[in-house]
Amino acid sequence: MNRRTLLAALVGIVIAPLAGAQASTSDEIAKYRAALQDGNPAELWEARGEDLWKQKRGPRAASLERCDLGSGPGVVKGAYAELPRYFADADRVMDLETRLVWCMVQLQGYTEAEAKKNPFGSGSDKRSDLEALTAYIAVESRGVKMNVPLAHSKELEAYRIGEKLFYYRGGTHDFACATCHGEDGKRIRLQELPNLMTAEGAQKAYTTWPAYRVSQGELRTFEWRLHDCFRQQRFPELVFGSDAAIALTMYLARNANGGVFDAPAIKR
Amino acid sequence: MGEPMKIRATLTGDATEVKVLMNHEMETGQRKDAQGQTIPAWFIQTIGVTWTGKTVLSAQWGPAVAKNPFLSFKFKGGAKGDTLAVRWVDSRGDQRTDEAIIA
Amino acid sequence: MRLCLRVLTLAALIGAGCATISSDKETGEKAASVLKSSFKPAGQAGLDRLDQDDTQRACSAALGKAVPKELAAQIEQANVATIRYPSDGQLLGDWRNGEKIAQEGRGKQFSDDPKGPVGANCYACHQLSKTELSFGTIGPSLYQYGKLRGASGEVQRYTYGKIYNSEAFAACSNMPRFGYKGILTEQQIKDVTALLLDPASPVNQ
Amino acid sequence: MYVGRRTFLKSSGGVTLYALVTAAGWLDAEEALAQAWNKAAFDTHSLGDTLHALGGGEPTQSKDIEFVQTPEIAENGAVVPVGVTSRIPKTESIAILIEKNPNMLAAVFDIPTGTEPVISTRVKMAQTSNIYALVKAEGRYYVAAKEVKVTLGGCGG
Repeated sequence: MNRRTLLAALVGIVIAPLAGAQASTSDEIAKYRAALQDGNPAELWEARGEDLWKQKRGPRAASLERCDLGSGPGVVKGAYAELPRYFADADRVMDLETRLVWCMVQLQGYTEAEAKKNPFGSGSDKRSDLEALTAYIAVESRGVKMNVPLAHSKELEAYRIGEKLFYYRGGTHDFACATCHGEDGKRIRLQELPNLMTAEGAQKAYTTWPAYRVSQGELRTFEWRLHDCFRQQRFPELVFGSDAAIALTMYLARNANGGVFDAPAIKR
Repeated sequence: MGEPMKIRATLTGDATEVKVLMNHEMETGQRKDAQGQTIPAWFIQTIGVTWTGKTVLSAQWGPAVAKNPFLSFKFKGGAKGDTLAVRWVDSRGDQRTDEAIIA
Repeated sequence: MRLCLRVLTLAALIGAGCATISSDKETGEKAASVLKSSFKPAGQAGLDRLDQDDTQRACSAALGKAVPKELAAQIEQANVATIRYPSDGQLLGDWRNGEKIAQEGRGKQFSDDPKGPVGANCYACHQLSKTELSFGTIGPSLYQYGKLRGASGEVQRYTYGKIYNSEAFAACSNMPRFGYKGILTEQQIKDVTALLLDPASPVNQ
Repeated sequence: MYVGRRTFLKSSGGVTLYALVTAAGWLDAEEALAQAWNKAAFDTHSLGDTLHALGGGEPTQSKDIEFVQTPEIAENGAVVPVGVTSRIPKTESIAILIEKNPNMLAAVFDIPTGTEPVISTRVKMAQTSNIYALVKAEGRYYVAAKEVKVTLGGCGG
């Protein structure tokens, strides 16, 4: 045991944190979230999303009720539990937000830029239509088992690229998703981290997005979750609806297969 | 003003349970925006809930009520099909009334 | 439609569909190009942050598994060489400022003011002082770090070096390389070293 | 909103409940909708001032006021669920106060006859603090307190 390994071993001495107190903290936080789930403010986004889905809008004054989310034109029930997936008309794997933008362009006549202009809302004067639509489509999959297909080669490719991105270390801090989401029972401060390398961890995490974030008073989607993680990883900014966002979502959504979708939920 | 409230009024036994979600920023006047400017206070001040014209609840709120406020209470009586109205007035004098049918 | 099927490395996934399934190497290249097209510069974070050095590339390629021994040794070797110890030989700074640095979570994010505070966010992953209950568990607890080891010259050099470049002592460590990647200044590293080793520091009470 | 790092605030010591002056039924008028907003009550900074502004008398500690669905720990102070049930007969109003908020009084609910004295809503808490539930019944005032800890979790800056 040379000197350096001895010192390294000493660093490894773990002073057991006050496990007792911390365990009850997470139980209480679970009670806190349960108390808010009854009357989750996300319902306000779901209601507005349903209106937006049905309203005749855009240059073509058309509604989104013919939009095919992968389960057939206008079919919303259970659609989110099978996304992302390959769409032949666009010849591309798409997550929900990208598919909504596609329908806003194809059916309603918006330009892509117009459809994508406000992906992350703030307050009552800068509401995001995409967040409201996503809340509505997501709640229509509550209780449905995740069943993301890998039938098409582009779906498989997206999955495999998503896996590579999950382990991609970069930025000033060498962080990858796996740095924080690669082990059971880990926490940042008091923030519990799901281990996304296990089916159970992926299910628990993926099936509870989108969610109403109490700290912001806003409903946030999975695209926002990736966007904000990369910000804290000290990466440049993730482009909304980009291939990397879709590939990572495919990797995590597929790994969550079998989990029962249960969103919108409550998050810090 | 603003978006509709989400009101659920359900008859359980001889009482009607009312749950309301309101769209409002409930600014405390203590927050600063990204440029460091203080965001002025703006919050719901008074609430009135009436069932077929009779007041079943009234309240006065300060800025400490959480954003997108939630309210739940119960009153004796009410029948399926009756109308329930919820009205709020905020610190700017804006107001909103939404109605729901007791289920 | 010519269907060709290659046995995939991921045993559970049988690839069907119309195109050839790319090999692992091809996927790696596709992932790199997807990455470049999926980010945009923002604030102080340019696209250069996506470029990997050899250490980052080797650790990423391991896909979460431990890197082979000899590769680990090479990584540690390469990173030890980057450590710059203070020319004045003084490795312990002010533990009070060290505590502020350990608490400060901002620094280097595209949302951070480049002239704003840059911290190490140690509490995100470690327990340090007893009084701070909001600590993370990604890294081992450092409570009583100095009390257990004393503060000899050797321990100071190891501690300073570990903060400067954590992968000099543990290849593919989850801990950022605070000195080598220009996150903390020399004085800040001295202050955090003091937070860990100074007998008066709350870490050692 | 990217806020700086804040620490987990230690829970406040046991707060001895000194004499409180509590809410009078200043909303006696049955007419609910156009009632004036009691600015003074919502502007005070200390417990005593708040209760004085509400014009209440000396409250008595009561076991018949219960907090319902009010967790011990709130993951974030921006949204804290608070439920109050009063088993005191003829309850006329229920008020919720947060001791360590800049302004104590969060909300006052008037309970007309026929409405059950059970209220739940969500409040903001600046930090770990006691929550007071004040009940007015037949001109007399009753109070109960519960401490809620606020953790300030979160990952980065």
